[in-house]
Amino acid sequence: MALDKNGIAKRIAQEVQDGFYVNLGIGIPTLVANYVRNDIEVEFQSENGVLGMGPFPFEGEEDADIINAGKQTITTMPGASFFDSSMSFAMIRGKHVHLTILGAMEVSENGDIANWKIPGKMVKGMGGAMDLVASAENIIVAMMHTNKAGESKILKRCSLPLTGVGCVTKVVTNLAVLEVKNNAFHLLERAPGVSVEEIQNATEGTLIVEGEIPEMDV
Amino acid sequence: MALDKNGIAKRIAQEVQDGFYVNLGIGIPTLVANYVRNDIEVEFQSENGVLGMGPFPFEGEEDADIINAGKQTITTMPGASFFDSSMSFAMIRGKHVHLTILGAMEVSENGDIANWKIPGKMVKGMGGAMDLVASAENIIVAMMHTNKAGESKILKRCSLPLTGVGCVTKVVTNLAVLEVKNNAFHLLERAPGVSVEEIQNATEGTLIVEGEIPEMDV
Amino acid sequence: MINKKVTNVQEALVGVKNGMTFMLGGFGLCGIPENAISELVKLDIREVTCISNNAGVDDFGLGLLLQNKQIKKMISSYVGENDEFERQMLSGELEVELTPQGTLAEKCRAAQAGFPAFYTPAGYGTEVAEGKETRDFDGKMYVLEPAFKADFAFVKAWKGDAAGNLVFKGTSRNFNPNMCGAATITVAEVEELVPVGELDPNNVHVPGIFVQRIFQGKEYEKRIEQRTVRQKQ
Amino acid sequence: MINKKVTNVQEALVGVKNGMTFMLGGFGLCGIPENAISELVKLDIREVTCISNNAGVDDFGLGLLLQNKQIKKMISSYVGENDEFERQMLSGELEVELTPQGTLAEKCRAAQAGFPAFYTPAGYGTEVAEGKETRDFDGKMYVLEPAFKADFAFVKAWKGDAAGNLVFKGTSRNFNPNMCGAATITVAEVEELVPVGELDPNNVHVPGIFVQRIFQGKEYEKRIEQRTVRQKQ
Repeated sequence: MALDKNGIAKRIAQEVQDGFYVNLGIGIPTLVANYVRNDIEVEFQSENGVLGMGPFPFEGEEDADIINAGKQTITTMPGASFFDSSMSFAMIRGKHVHLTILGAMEVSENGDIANWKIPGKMVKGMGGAMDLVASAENIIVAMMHTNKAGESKILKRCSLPLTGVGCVTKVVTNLAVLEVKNNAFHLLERAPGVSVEEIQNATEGTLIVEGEIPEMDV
Repeated sequence: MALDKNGIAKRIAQEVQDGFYVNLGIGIPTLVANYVRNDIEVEFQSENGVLGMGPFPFEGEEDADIINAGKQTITTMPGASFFDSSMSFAMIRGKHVHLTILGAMEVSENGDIANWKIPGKMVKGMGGAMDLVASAENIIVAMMHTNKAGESKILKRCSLPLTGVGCVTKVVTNLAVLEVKNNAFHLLERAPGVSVEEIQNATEGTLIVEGEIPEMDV
Repeated sequence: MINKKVTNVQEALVGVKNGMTFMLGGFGLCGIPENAISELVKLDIREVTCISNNAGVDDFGLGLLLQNKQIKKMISSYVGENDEFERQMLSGELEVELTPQGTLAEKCRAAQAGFPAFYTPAGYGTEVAEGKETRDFDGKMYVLEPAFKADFAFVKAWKGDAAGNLVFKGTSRNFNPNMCGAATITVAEVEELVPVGELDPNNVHVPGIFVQRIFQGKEYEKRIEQRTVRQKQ
Repeated sequence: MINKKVTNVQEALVGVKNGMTFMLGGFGLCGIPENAISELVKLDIREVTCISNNAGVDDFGLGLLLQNKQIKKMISSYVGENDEFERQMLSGELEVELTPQGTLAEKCRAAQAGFPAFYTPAGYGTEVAEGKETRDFDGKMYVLEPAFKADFAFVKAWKGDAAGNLVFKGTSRNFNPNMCGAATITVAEVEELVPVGELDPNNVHVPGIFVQRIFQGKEYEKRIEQRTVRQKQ
């Protein structure tokens, strides 16, 4: 059965390692924080200027001055810090953030990502995504494998304006975990009950399937 | 009579205007602070990371953590702030500091200044001087008109390695106040009792003398 | 101490004119200069270029200037929360320059710090880099981005003093410090103007040298865009 | 929270080797990493390149490494207070790269923030710019300066916590914040290691992400270079 958004987030959380500073994008990535093992030390950075984000505040304790990059009210953990935008992107551009998790409209087999614009239809802007994907060495994309019409978003070449080139290292979708290398998607895991054929059919880009493909442990 | 160091500082203090942020170099420039009119608002910046410097501390109140760029113990005025070196030079490079007063070994008629190195003999380093002279729009040099051997330090061309090119706007020496423009030193004022001839004789660079030259009011 | 205090927002905005370029601090609706924005609406200053990470929402923040069609051009990184913005942009009424967020911040900081331009990897290979100089350093490609030039910067701080020193709270800091001193005139509005000497010199976030005018703001709404909470168990 | 605390200076310096490049915070003797310097002398690490605004005095600070001939190359802006330094430099024993102070600070900050190089007006037309790329922006000339690359940065703060957050006092801040995260490993020594949660998140000068190791320093001498006082009247 294909994963829902929380399932995707749960699987991505397994990629978060002890001692990682992590930047979570808007949408599914935000949910990842809920599933990170609590026996490891991790700090969440939000590019609007906070390191050491905690959970959402209790009702009545929201503070308009303390939000994340999704404009959601948040709390901070002990050891947190606030800083300006320039310093925030110094952390990102300077590769001090170890892992970036973000959403995408399309990814391509050479690691390109598109997630900020549909020409003539929709423009939300790139926000901090272009800075993140241009600098991070470990970039995991959280996305649906296909669009609502059933068309693949895992492509040979992105059709939409790019956010970054050759930067995506891993993709976790509702159907599969894919590693991006050598100009191809390498199938690492299947969603529980989803067959390799289903994944192959939903993937327009080159898909490499080697050996037995295990099911995700989610 | 030629001015002493305090006389030079006193004359330069007259150049400090209401609302100016001022950076004072090591040596004579440091003395300028003692002579600024106290009916105007001025703030002193020191490039090691303080804005709003006050006088030296009272004996016994020195703090090793609060010094100026000359490594002297200082105090701060109400409204002062401390910051890092990068921000300090953002103030300088970004032209937020209005007036820079510094010493020199040589200046030339095109506004070049040399003050950091005598090849093979002495190298103190440029410290913040190269940043200051490259960015400030108002640069006043405090110096002796001649060296101990009586040779002019107010030259056609500097002989020592430069600190900055075409940047000096005014020179105040023990003998004269000179404006630097159009590739010449323009004599504005004489030290009390010093004749135009004496100044001319002590000046190797082109000296322009127009009309009656008043004595300094020091 | 050099006194930067002005009486009110009217005095603080003396000199704003049609056609100028403004920088405005804030991320979403967090840390935006509410008083300055209201006054710009009141003064009906038009044909302006606004440098601001976001464009507010339809009925608050810079959205108010958009509704009133005062803005000719927006330079932002994200505009997803504003329908009127998207409408004006897609229809071509509004000129829009979308800039990566880190680049936006650094273009401000470059202007503040006297750097003419800088090389950033952000946007390389995308339409953001089209027509711009690119360059290889150590095998990685970078895009040359020029510093911003603006007439006024409007920022909002938590506390400030008459010397122009500013202190921010939480994530309302964001772009505000980077914009101070990045325009010809920086206008700071503060929730609380404290007596000079009260701010700890060690914890001043923006030294007063970067601020030309400061005033005690009023009636802050500080609207929350996405109120997210958890339940007590 | 990611724990950066190490037990002592010995543990903090694990991995330092002959021939490495070190950054050291401080201006004059103000805010220098006294414990790290003492340990480098003790470990007798040699042939090192030191990036530090000054070189201490003959018998304190980096002067100790100079006396001991452990330094191959100094990158500094001002060395006027150190006779042994001047002697080694003029005799050619010591390689010296003199760099304008603002450029020195920004070369650190560029390394910290992921900028490969930057354009500065400082030094244009002087021997500092010889052999370097220069460029005109808006009629003013600038010199291209590359970011530093260093193996260790040694910084000293007033207070810090196990998360690596740092707070500085007075002008002992100077280059220390710009060097954090500008080397492969940043080692921070603090006068007071406080419990996590005690530092105000609004007033952290260096977020812990830029620091790999932090330890409680000891026996700070904090020597004053130029004791200047005035008399009470």
